[in-house]
Amino acid sequence: MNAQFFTAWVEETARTITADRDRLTALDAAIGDADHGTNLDRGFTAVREALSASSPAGPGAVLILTGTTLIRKVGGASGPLYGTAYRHMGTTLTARAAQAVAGRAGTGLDSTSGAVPGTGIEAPGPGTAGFTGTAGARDEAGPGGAPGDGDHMVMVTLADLAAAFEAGLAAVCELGGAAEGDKTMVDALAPATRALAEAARAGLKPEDAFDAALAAARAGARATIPLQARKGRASYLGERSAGHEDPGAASTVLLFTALRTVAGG
Amino acid sequence: MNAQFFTAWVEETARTITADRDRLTALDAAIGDADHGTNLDRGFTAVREALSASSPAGPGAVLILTGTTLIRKVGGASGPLYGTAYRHMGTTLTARAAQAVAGRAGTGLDSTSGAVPGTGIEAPGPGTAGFTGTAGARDEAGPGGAPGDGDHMVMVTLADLAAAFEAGLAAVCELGGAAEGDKTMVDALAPATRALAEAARAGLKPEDAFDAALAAARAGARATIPLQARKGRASYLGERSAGHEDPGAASTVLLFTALRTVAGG
Amino acid sequence: MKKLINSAESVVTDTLAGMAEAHPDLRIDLAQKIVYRRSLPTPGKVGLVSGGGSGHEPLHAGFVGHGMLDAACPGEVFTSPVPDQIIEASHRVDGGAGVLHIVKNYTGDVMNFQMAAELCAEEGVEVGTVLVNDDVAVKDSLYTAGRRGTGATLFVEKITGALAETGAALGEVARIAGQVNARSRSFGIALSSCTVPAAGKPTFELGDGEVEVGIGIHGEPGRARVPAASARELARVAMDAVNDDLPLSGDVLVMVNGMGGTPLMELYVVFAEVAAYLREKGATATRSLVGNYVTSLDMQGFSVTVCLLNDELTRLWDAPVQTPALRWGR
Amino acid sequence: MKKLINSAESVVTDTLAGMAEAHPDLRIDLAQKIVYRRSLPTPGKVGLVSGGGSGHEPLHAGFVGHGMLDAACPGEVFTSPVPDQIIEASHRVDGGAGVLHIVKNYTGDVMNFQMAAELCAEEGVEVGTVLVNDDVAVKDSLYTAGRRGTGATLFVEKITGALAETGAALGEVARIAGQVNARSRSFGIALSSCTVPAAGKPTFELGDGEVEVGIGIHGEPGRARVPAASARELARVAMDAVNDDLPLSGDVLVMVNGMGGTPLMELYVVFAEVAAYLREKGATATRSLVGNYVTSLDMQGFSVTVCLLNDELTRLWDAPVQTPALRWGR
Ligand SMILES: Nc1ncnc2c1ncn2[C@@H]1O[C@H](COP(=O)(O)OP(=O)(O)O)[C@@H](O)[C@H]1O
Ligand SMILES: Nc1ncnc2c1ncn2[C@@H]1O[C@H](COP(=O)(O)OP(=O)(O)O)[C@@H](O)[C@H]1O
Ligand SMILES: [Mg+2]
Ligand SMILES: [Mg+2]
Ligand SMILES: [Mg+2]
Ligand SMILES: [Mg+2]
Repeated sequence: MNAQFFTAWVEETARTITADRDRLTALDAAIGDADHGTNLDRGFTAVREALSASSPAGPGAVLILTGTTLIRKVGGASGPLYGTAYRHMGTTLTARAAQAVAGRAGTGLDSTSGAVPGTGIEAPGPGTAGFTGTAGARDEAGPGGAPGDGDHMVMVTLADLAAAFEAGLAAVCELGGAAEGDKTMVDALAPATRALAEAARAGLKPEDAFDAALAAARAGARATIPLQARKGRASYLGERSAGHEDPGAASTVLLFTALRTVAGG
Repeated sequence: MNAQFFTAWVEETARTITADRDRLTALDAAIGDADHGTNLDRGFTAVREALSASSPAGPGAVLILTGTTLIRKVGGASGPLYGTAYRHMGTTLTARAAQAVAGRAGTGLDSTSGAVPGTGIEAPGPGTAGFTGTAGARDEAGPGGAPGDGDHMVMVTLADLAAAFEAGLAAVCELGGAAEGDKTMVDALAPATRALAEAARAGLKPEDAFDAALAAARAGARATIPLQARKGRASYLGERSAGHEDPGAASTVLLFTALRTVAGG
Repeated sequence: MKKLINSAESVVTDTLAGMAEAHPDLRIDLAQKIVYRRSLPTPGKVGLVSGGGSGHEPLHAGFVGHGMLDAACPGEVFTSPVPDQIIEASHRVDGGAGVLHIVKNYTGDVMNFQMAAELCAEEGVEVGTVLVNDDVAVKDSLYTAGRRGTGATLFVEKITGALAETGAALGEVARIAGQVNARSRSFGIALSSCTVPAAGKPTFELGDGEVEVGIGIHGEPGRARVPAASARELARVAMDAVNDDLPLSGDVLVMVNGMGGTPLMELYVVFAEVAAYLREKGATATRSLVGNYVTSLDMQGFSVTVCLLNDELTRLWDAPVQTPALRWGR
Repeated sequence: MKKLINSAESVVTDTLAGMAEAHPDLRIDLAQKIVYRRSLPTPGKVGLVSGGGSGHEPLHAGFVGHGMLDAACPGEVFTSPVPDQIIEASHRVDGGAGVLHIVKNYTGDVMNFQMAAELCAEEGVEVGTVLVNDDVAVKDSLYTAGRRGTGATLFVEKITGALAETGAALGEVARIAGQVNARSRSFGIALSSCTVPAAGKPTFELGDGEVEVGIGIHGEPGRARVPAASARELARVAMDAVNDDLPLSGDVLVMVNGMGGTPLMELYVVFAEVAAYLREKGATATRSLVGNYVTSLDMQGFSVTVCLLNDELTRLWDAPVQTPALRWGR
């Protein structure tokens, strides 16, 4: 998977968000403030423009630009959360690419950051979590920034992508403080990430791995329906939040739908 | 017809206004501001209280108190108009009673005021038209005021009543500036007054005279439906005022319905 | 109908009770339904009395205070006050220089104020009257009750109030009131009807794709029903109507007024369009108001009122005012 | 949906354009969507920045001016601003004494302001933050995002603004902001939903005989749906909720706030009931506001916010303020 692939993924995500905008907003109307579809559509429209304006060189740069743009254009809860997720996915890919290059070149680059172990949701390595990421974003997203320059030299493996999702998930949990079962996007993102890591370990083909991740995301989103929300706006409703699918979990499913679509096969 | 008769008439009018309140308001909603029934109901409720609190001694005093109370409690267009009508009817009856008493007693009381000639809508005699009537109302309506004291000694004839209606109609036209055909209460009041005067001249029984007046009022009110309003709030609608019955004409019908009811037979 | 009221019968009194609690600067006679400035009369100052049906809040009671009205007489909802209220208020505010009645041109208001004025005169209170009739939606012809008084009432009350505060004589105060009225025009558009509490249902029904053009401030249906359109187009409809009647140029005072149920956000959107329209015509909105000032219960929609300024009017508009609903300069 | 807008996409920018036309005392950056006082920064004065989703007008932009905010950052409708806006505004208003961010407690607002604050700190702007969370309809527990920030935001902005105007240090300004928040509580009731322009239909549907109790300011459904009732009963529901959380006594500042589509008349009716309730509890509304201040687009309904006063808070509340929506004392 190269930069084209990631660009195609984000663009396909943008397309399906636009297509599903009103459904997402309707879900948010039921237990929130009726803007989730509008928010993401505005953000991903800006992402599309940003990507075509600057054509980032590597997979990591594509995702960092995506995340930074979402942070800059969406607002609300989903902007920082999705923005942070993409940014951490991007920095993870970039770091792993640098490691791979370093490995090939035999140089001794620091390898502590980026590789987040297992499927846990601990905070990622220092310097990548939380809000200082925004500062980094400004530097990294621009053309010619130091980090990310090397990553177009290396193909992203399924294991890399799984690690990236793990980093993204961890950052979302850190920033939003949500755990699985709180009826948020985490309820779709966490199982999908686990499925992807599992598939990578099992050596599955990307299409099959993405099928598994999408199925897990869908199941996770569906499983939010009976839950009572404990984070975000829906938590204000108390018991009345039960019986509705979480809009953020629903939009997370679309990320995996798009991933499956661009993988083809 | 004595003071009891007039009290009964006003009370029956109040009853039917209450019963038809919502219908009158609905008519006003179509071409006005949806308050005509509420206005008159508020006013006639106050009238009922005023009549039972002070039991005016003569027919004229009953109507003067009715008019004054309407002016003091209704507001809007219909308050001053109906109030003025009743007040002028009352002063007319009082004046004619005084003349009758004077006639019997052989004294030379001035007879220029009160007797309004014909069925025309000219202004009544000096001192009775317009707003100075309010000042008079304060004096005359109170118990023990000089005018009106004599009128309980004399029975009101149909001719007296027709003259009173003529005076009331003239005062309404003077105050509101409306002519027949302008789509106002005048369109019911004027033909009913004419019918009453006609019946009096023809020597009809009261019941038959009131039947004729009521029929004329009804026909007059119905005839407002196709008209375009030229006075009051409905005139703002221009051509759109056509196709609706005028609420004030409709409430005027109720005065004559009540008159017919209390006449019995 | 859902409203924050206790009953249709008590709504005016309950409103006044709330005003009395909220505004210690006012003195409110709940029995007579009259709203006064705290200390009255001001010797040598012309007293300013206005009034009209309730349901237009903050008009008029919200404009009682320094630099504006001395007293307001609220009638029942959409029903003019009765003469008793006006007479009582006029007596109380007369500081020896006479009283000006500011009356919106409706048959009921005109008759009740006129009755009161005649009695005041008999009782030794000198009364002048200004009739406000700014609404260009109604043609001022023999075939109507004449143009209605709407948004310009606020302009008349503010500017006249400022002049009265200087100790000007009744004739002069009445003159400026008439001048403001003569230089002002309004036009309104409704997105929904209002619901009169005692009636319990909307005065008229509008489809989802329709607006009512040329409405007054009593839920009277307007002159025409047209398809809903953008703020830009509706602002243009209103401004064209005003401009056709009084060509706009130079410095103007402009109010974009909400009908009671329209949020401020939408009024600002309309105001941007109105300001652009004025620039197109070579006029400039040097003074402005945006908000719900002359309302029609819970109606959604707006009206725009424009007054051609001159130096004197601008100066009087800028003069200090301290009322519940309008407050600046001190 | 009928609204006075040009398009759902442009509504925030169009609103700001209208504000710029109407309020020459403000300087509005339309591209970045930031509303500033005309002359900035004030050397030695703590800069006050607030912001949040649009649709709550006049909050926050209507509270920019002397004695209140230095800048406001409006987001899209019901969507918090983005960090870029807040960072830019914080830089501009920093007169060397640091900047206080006044943030309503919503996940989105908190995260975006926090991101901005971290970057400001890195860039050398000292930033303090106060979180407003006054809405007792939400239990502040591990099982929620915590109490929402609603009406008390106005109190925090006004009182903190007055203190900042005296040249108090950032720590002191932040302390008073926290104190106002800690002493304030709110509760809201809706008679209708609002309609988000981009959504095009009401966020929730209420039957004719129902009201939604415990609503926020984003059209989020409330805690419960109950039968419609009189203003007296609804005021009591709201005040009981407040009083259960913060027993009321002594002098209080109270606001009866409309949700955007509720006319002033009804708010005064509610205020009369609130004042009576307070008296019953031995508390006195020595300061008050009645009007549409912290709104939720075109929603019909009200919220009540109470703050337990002390001498310092009363003095700061009374201090001069000169903004589009709040103005007194000079
Ligand atoms: N603390 C949180 N952690 C993770 N996800 C959250 C959190 N709060 C909200 N979300 C997600 O964000 C979604 C709402 O996004 P959106 O409607 O765009 O923002 P807002 O709630 O500010 O209007 C929710 O459906 C939920 O999935
Ligand atoms: N100038 C007028 N002359 C005679 N009758 C009038 C005039 N103006 C209005 N009316 C009558 O008054 C009625 C309306 O009364 P009402 O609704 O109580 O007062 P308002 O119009 O002030 O709301 C009209 O239907 C009409 O019959
Ligand atoms: Mg949302
Ligand atoms: Mg009427
Ligand atoms: Mg009326
Ligand atoms: Mg939102």
